[in-house]
Amino acid sequence: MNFLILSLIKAAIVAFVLMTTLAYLQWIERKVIAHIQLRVGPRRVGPHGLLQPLADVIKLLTKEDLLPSHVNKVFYFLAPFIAVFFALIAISVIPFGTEINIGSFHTEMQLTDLNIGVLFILGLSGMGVYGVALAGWASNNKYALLGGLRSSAQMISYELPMAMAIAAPLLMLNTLSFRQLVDAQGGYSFGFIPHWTIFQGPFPQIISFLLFLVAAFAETNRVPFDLPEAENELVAGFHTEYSSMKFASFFMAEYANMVTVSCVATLLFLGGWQPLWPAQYGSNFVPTAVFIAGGLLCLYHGMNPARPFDRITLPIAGIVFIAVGAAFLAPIIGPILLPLFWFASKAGVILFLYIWVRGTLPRFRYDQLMRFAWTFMFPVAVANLFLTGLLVALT
Amino acid sequence: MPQLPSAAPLSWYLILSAILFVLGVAGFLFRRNIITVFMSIELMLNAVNLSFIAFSYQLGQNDGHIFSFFVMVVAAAEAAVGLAIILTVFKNRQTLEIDEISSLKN
Amino acid sequence: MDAILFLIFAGIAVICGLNLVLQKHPISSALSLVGVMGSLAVLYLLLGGEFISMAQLIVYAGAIMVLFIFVIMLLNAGTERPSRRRLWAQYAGVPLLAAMLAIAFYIIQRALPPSPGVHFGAFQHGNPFDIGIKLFENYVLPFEVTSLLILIAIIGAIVLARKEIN
Amino acid sequence: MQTSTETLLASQQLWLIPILPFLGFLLNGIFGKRLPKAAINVIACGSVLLSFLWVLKTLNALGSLETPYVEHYYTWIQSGTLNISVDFAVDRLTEVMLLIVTGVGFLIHVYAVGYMAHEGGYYRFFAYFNLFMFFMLILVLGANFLVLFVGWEGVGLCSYLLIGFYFLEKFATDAGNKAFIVNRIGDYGFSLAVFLIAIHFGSLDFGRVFSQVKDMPVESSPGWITAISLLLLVGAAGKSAQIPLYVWLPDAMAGPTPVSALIHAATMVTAGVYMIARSSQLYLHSAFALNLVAIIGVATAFFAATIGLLQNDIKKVFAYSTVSQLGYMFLGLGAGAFSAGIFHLMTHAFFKALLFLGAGSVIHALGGEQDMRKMGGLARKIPITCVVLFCAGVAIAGVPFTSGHYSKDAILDAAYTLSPWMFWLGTFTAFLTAFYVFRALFLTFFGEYRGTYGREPVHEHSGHGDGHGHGAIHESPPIMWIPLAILAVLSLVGGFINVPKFLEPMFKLSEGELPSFVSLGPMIAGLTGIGLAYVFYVLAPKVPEQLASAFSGLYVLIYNKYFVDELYDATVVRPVVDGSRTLLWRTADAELIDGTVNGIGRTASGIGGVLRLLQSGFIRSYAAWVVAGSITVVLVMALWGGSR
Repeated sequence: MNFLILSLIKAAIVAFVLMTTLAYLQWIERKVIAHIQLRVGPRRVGPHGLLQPLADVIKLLTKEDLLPSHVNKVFYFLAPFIAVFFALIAISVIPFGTEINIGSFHTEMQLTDLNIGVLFILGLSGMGVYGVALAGWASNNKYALLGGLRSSAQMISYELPMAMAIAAPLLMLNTLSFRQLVDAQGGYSFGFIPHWTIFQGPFPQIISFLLFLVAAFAETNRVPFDLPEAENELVAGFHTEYSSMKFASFFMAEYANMVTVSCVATLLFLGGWQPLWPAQYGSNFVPTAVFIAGGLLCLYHGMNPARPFDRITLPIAGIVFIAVGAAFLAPIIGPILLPLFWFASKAGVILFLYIWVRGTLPRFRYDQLMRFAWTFMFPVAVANLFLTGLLVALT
Repeated sequence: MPQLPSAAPLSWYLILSAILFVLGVAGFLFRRNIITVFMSIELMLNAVNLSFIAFSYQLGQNDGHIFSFFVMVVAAAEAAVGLAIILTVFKNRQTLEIDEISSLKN
Repeated sequence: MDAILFLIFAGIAVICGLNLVLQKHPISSALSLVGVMGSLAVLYLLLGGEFISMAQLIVYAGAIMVLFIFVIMLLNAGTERPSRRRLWAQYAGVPLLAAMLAIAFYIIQRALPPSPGVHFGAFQHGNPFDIGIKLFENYVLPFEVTSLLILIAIIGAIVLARKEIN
Repeated sequence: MQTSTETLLASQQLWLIPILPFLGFLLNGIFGKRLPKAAINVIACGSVLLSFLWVLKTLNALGSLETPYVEHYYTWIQSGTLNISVDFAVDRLTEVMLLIVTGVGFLIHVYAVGYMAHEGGYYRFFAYFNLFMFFMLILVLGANFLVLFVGWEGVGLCSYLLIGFYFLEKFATDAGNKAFIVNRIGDYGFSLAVFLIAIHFGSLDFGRVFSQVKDMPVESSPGWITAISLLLLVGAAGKSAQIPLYVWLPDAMAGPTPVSALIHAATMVTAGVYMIARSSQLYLHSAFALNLVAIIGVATAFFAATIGLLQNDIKKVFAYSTVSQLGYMFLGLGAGAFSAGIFHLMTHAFFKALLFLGAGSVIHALGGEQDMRKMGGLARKIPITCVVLFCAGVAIAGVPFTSGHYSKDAILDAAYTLSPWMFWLGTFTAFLTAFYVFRALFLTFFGEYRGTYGREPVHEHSGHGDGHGHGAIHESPPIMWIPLAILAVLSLVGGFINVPKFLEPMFKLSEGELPSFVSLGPMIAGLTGIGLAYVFYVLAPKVPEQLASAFSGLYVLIYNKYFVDELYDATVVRPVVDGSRTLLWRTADAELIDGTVNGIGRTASGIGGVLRLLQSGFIRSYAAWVVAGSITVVLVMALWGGSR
């Protein structure tokens, strides 16, 4: 029973954190894109629009949920649930950090450590197609149908290169459990180059890392591969007919997928929570430094504010930051937070990359998209896998 | 009230596989849409896979897993070709009714 | 616990299977088949077949069934109309299937030795490592042959489904 | 040269020699339909020329072949102790053959370009031609009996294809079939011989077999060597048109003239001679077989010559003369003078090819006319052809200092040492030869023109003939007469190539003092023959008819070729045909086999008629049947203890 309770607690925590992340990811995206486009972005709701996500959630919940006529009701309702379900369940095998040891109490910062976690993720990403395809089909609308077909075709096509890109590092680490993957990437060659798969011999996995990123963009239907919701061609793609909460769940699914994919990339290629350089060179103090620096910045701006409002908000934020920074040095909490910090920062970088790309790149044409998948990604992935296998076999 | 065994005996798995297989046959017999018929075949294959896995559990060796793996591969190939055939049939006859496609007769 | 899990997922499988047969619309049938496959994957896990259950998800549910759904959407296959023609198969079907099921039960009950229940984790050789060893040591030739088969299937599918150029 | 012999020998790439024509065959055979004629010519002749040059290069590199040089390619059959591999070997004998085949072959190819210029199936013809060259070279190069046999069969095939080249005419296809079937008899003997060799020597390699034979004592050689030799002789007789298997060669003239020249005069028909010379060791160990060779040879020579006397078709005449010349070669072989046989083979290749090509040029000039009675007085119209043909004539007649003179002398000397009567018969045959050859030449070129072609523009094609309709009698184009000229020179001076001396390391020459008439006899005979022919057919054309009426019986007999064909027809062909018709066809096939098959078919269709009702075409009912069947099977197994 102890196991059950513990799992439930963990699940609750993870779910809460994830939901918040998703909501604020949205906010961050809007902010970043705004700044890329030399706009300010949301700043009405709360300081710097920090409460915008909350407002969005409330809006989506309270909006009228209208049901178009001539839709296949069962699947119309089923589709968003499928989508969000498979998107969220994937997080359950992702480890966020090392074991938590408080006295005699041990547990892992992870819901469950499957010894086939990677396969599990692959399977789920394969299942994720159904949500989109069904949504497109059930809403009985030619744009939606086209969007559904496109997205499912696209997901299927990009699943192959993605799987192969994943397989290459697995060959080097030969395990399928994420935790062991990260453990296998611990340590440093020459004392400072980390054993992450993109740096590690015999064959640094840079190619497969790039392949994985591109395929991931396609899997999550993000720009430049967001054909399924190509506004200018297909209104809004597969979720044209969806509104309010159902629409929100598709949205959530997309962002959850982004998070999952970034986590997987981190775990597979960037050595999970392994710090960037060894502890004896003081990598443990990086988070403290970062946070305290941020806090000091906030305090400075609080001292001579741009707007009267900042006089209150910024010092508070600064103090909070400094407190967090201090927490990293605390005896018990520090070792727990440290891996989290590294993991989160790496995943955050990739997420930022997503947003950045969305802000800058145009969209593919559909035939180009498919040709790219089959005539470039796939062969390159095969070659890369073959080469890796060869080198691994030789060493 | 009979006491539920703590663990399902192997025969349950086999019976489940039998039920699924029969359901597949039923689909084959009663459905008239080629695609559904095809899916019933897949269902039968799955039932057989289940019994493979169950047996290899019983025998304590994983050959059954290998067999069902091969079954999957073959099923994939079969699905690819079969669906292509269905597409062509539909292209030529504009129907998916399996009874309409009875020119094998005589 | 094992028994409960089994019953739950077996129930799902059977219900989905029934749904497959009873539903008039191919999409519904397809999705219920996906349900069957998913629950079977869980059952495989119970039986210790970790790799095979994931393969079930990836290959069957993730690829093959998506293909089916594709085709259904592509052909826009509607619900079946009641057939004009009554085949004897439809009359004879039910008793035949009943007989089949009965025989299956009979044989399973008779032929199977009384065995201890299936405990999760009792079977340890289903992990990718052991499967790989077995696959590439004892079953290399079949493996290669299947790869050839797939190649042939790809070519055949392309030849069949391509547009006639004329 | 001597120092680097090893390295040189290591890399001679003999395989190129046959492969080049084969490539030509592939190119022409596959793409020939689309290629322009020029390209076909270049491919066909070029490939042969290349292999000829390669032969020259190889032989130059190999230098004096005291010991045969063997190249091993791969093991073909490896069963038990028997190990048959695909090897090519070159020794002096092969060298001569290679030069003849590729050289003369090339000349004939060039000639054919002109001769076939207006024929249909142009590319087909040259494809076959190259294929023939390929197989012939395989035959010559093969280092064991099996490879030789491959080439043997291959040339047979090509001969069949080329004889039946005008497959629209019945007689052509018939001739092709005849050649093929008669050769089958010979090949049967040959294959038996090969089996025997494999059994007794445990190898088919020439080197190993003959060295084993050499070690055996000659006087007490086992009987099976004789058996092998006789069987080989059967094969050779079939291929080289000896009694009793010569009948196919005259008919083989149905093919285009270059074919007659290349296959049925110069190369293929000499394969038997080559083979016997090749296995001389075996024959030296069985005197009986050797004598039989000689007897068959001389008999063939004589009979063929007599038949040749009265033929009116110019090609037929030369065909019979070929048979008789081959008989000479066999006589030489049988007399133990293998080198003499090969020598005559070479000279014969020259002048007989020349004769045929010249005849072809005549036919070409007359728009396909082959009957000498419709010719005459052509010397002025086609002088070049006339000249070269007379060169060939004097050569074959054995006029002194021509090639035929030396080779024939060598043979007849050997024959005399064997037994005088053979010598005398051979000499008489030489006289006959000179007579009929010059008869043909005089009929063709002297006297008045008796034909119709060229008089009125419309001309009927006798048989095939070239389909180009320009009426006047005309000299052949240079591409045709230049090869003729070369061959003419060769057939005049070819005798100075002292082949026997060259082949001495392989076949020791027969020394010994011979009476002077032995060398004079043939010469005189030849000159007499020429003179007599001149008297009969130029001075007094009436004489032949009177003679014919005088010896009408003999005349009829010879004119009808001793009724040999009819004899075979009565004794062999018809019995076989009737037998197969009545016994095999009517009884066995129609009654037994057909009956059974039809019965089965009827039963099947009966059952099917019943089962047809099941096949409604509805897959679902099939499925229902399957289910029912499986249920029953499972039930049976379950209840009657099938499954535990």
